[in-house]
Amino acid sequence: MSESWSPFAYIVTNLARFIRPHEVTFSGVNSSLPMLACLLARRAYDFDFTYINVAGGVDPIPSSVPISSSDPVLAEGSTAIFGNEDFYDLCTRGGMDLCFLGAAQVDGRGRTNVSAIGDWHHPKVRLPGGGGGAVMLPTAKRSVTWRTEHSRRTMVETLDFVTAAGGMHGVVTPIAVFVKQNDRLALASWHPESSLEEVRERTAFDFEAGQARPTESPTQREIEALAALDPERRFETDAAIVLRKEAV
Amino acid sequence: MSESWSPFAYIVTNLARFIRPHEVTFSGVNSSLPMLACLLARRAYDFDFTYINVAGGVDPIPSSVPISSSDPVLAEGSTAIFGNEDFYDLCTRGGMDLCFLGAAQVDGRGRTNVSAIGDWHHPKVRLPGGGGGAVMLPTAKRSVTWRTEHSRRTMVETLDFVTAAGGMHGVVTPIAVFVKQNDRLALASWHPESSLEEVRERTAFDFEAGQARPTESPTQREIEALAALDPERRFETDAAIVLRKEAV
Amino acid sequence: MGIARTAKIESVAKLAARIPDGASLALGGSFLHRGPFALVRELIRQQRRDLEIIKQSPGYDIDILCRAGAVRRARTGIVAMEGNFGLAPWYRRAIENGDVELEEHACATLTAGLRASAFGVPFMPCGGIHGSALAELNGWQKLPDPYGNAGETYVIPKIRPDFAIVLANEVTEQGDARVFGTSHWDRIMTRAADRVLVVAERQVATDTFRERPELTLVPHFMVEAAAVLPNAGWPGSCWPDYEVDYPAVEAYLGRDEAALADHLAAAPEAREEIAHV
Amino acid sequence: MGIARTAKIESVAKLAARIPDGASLALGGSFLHRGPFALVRELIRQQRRDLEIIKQSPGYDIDILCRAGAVRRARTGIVAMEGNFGLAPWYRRAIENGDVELEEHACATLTAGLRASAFGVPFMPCGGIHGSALAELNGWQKLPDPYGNAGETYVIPKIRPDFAIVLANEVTEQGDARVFGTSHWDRIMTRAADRVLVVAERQVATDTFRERPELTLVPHFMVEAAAVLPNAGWPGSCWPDYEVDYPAVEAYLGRDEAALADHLAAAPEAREEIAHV
Repeated sequence: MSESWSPFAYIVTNLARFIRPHEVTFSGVNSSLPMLACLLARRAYDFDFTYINVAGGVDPIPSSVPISSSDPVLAEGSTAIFGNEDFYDLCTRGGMDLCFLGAAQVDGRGRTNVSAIGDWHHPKVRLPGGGGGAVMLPTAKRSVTWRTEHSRRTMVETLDFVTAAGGMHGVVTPIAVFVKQNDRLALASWHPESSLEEVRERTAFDFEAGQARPTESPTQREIEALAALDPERRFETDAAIVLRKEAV
Repeated sequence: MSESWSPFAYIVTNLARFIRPHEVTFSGVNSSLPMLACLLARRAYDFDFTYINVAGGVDPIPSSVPISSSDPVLAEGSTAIFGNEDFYDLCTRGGMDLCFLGAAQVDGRGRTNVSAIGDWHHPKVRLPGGGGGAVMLPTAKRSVTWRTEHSRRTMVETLDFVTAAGGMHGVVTPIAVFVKQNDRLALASWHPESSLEEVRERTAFDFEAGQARPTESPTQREIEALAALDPERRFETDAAIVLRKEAV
Repeated sequence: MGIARTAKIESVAKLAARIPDGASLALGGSFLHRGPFALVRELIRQQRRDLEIIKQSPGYDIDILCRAGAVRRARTGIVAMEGNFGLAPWYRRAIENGDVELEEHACATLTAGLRASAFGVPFMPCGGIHGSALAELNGWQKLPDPYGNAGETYVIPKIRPDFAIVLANEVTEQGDARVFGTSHWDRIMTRAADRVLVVAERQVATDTFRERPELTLVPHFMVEAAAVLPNAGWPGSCWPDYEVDYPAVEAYLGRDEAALADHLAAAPEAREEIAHV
Repeated sequence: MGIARTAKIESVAKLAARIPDGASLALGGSFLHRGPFALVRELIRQQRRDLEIIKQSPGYDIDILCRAGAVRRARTGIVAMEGNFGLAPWYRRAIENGDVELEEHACATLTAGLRASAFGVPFMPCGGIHGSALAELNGWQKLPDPYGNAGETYVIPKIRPDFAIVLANEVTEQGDARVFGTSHWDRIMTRAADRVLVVAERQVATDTFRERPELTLVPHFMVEAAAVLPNAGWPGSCWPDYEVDYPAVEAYLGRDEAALADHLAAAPEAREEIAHV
């Protein structure tokens, strides 16, 4: 079973599992995996939730799954256009239950760096920037991020720059799911093909793991939903996520 | 000629004469006379200007002239809906050239009271309130008001309450037109059937009148435009404006 | 938390029953135009008390609520019947008598307070105001520009109504609402309030909204419940469906108690109730 | 002062010629969607220099402008090519080399600065930000709530672009512009900027706008000039008219100089110019 659970499917599925009934859930730009997670949850779970996205869609019925997670096709079939000002305001006034927000580095307090590797003023790598992060992470009820690489350079003890603070509720990587506990990220579960030891080895910050165990395998409906969304594994191929590098 | 210039027509026409080419001119709620002035200017003057109103209309082509100056018919034929938030913001950011704003009392500095006669906390008469005044009067490039009664209780030395400050550019009454000069209202002209003496007699504040003379008679086009807007003199009858009371 | 896509249409009476005594209500529309007047009258029939009315330019709505003794506090910019009817007489009396407490605003200061709520911040800068006695009356504070580019600016405290109640032309079963012509301050009211109720002229198929989603003023997840009632804005207008019924407004203004009773009996939601029996 | 109802349609080249060296430009759209890209490329052909780019989520537009050396300063929230293309390579290099000065925002802080300008106030409160190093980096100030109901709130200084440039689906001869689907931050950009330019997919009869004025994003009196050019958002999308041309984006990303020249030559406005000769 676990060998069929690719790291790509692992991230999408575990992001989807953060979505709760009746909540308002948001996915933004540069966020293909959360976009797929929201669409997966619609198909795989027996509850209703409000899915709003950066294309202005509110519970849309997109005719196709776009490469760009801000593609206007994500507003197709929507009964309203809920634009950028609107969803940011919704978040700052406390009406956003779950936000998916990107990150390049995450620290043990769930803060993120999406700005620069190295010194901000003389960056080794200029990153995209945090988008909504600095405003949404402290104001959304829960925020969740994902990293397609789980390593000591992405799961860091000290961020090169604190783009956004406030603390992620959850972090999903190819090998692990973290959930906030007492203002720190704690390991909730690990990929069935990984282990607590591997997660510790590949994480630069300390974390609690008392409750942690192997991640529950994907349900048949989760598997089918993702297969329906990505029948030719185009997204999976493009994402090119590996469980672990050949030589770490 | 002057006997045909009713105080109603005098006010509408002189309000219209404050409108300048290419400017953005606004008329609001409770403002039938400025509404008529804007519509008159469209017909009588050979220049283009932007007429926006509280119904969201931008250069509308209303199919009829409504009793209520906030009637949605004032957005008929408009190519856009420029709603309340939009036109207030336009004003506060400096994009409103000419605002018509209501007043119950006006003082010599062109400040207005639209709140209460008597003490605000224990009013003899609770008035409507200033609507946009306190925000628009200080931020519009020019504001103009009108009073259907010209008396020492409307043109006052001391306002019962300062609803809005910043200074009117112009004030039109049944017998006079005032224009701001050095931060005070100065008499610009008087109704041909009135006189400087009468205006002084019926005005409680001091004013300069060095430039003042009888108001220029209405042009044929102004007369025709108003006749077309109010062919049955319904507005004129409803407004019931008199040049002077029988016994002052 | 969002409100799921369940069916949300109910009677005007049930909609009104969601509003408790003492609630603060942001009412949509302006003067005699696009007001959720059927719901306003239903609050009177249900004998609601101590309401706070928040609206830039109320008229008929606040007047009839004051006439029925349902109002404790008004937060308004300008109040009048408009048309040729002048002041709102029962509102005026209630203020002059001290029966109703007034927080007098400029319309834009009320909007600023609603914006603060909608944007999730405690205060909102507002242009103008300088020299107005409203600032001192309301205790509005001036702040210096911390960036040194401008003089002092007034900031208005957050205004968060318990309910926003708007009159829409069209609503879906799930509660999406759209408005034709100007929407006055309805948009910011729905973003500022804790709960949103919609009165609509008619229900249309959800696909109608899908074809032109740009016209939707409030998406379903923000709407708690909606009532559908043709002519719900009577005796006011609802563009482009109908105009002001001036004779009905004039009849309402009759000074005797029968005038109010007759007016309430003639309202469209009164006929709805009879039909529901 | 408003801009009268004169005919405002002109070529993309003339529209670009209105923008001087050193101007600050708020560009509409987001990433590869609804960007006024034809005008952006025309600025390169006209060898514009020292531009300031203001946009919450630029990508292709800021990248190609950096590639051409036209940018002095960027005020942005997130910059990427998106799709599967990752970072915007020439933008990245320009920042890393120090060729372009960056004012890094959260998207909502940029919006707050634009709102301050649109609302005519010197600063705008913005939720969140607490704990972000962006605050210190940008010198953003925290203010206490003068009404004592909340803790400290960050306020963002006013951002007033010289120009807002948006891509509309439809424009009238007089310059009214409408957009289908999301309008991103285009509305607030047009209210915040000193001057508004519109690039539109097509011109339609003014009566078309009169039939549904609620859809108009920018009324004519705010628009200085407009150009009409089908496919003006290429290689990005313009809903519902066309989708992203991914092969064209990929070709643009070719590292040699010919890739840029070929890309510019393949653009729709380049064909327009030939047609105009």
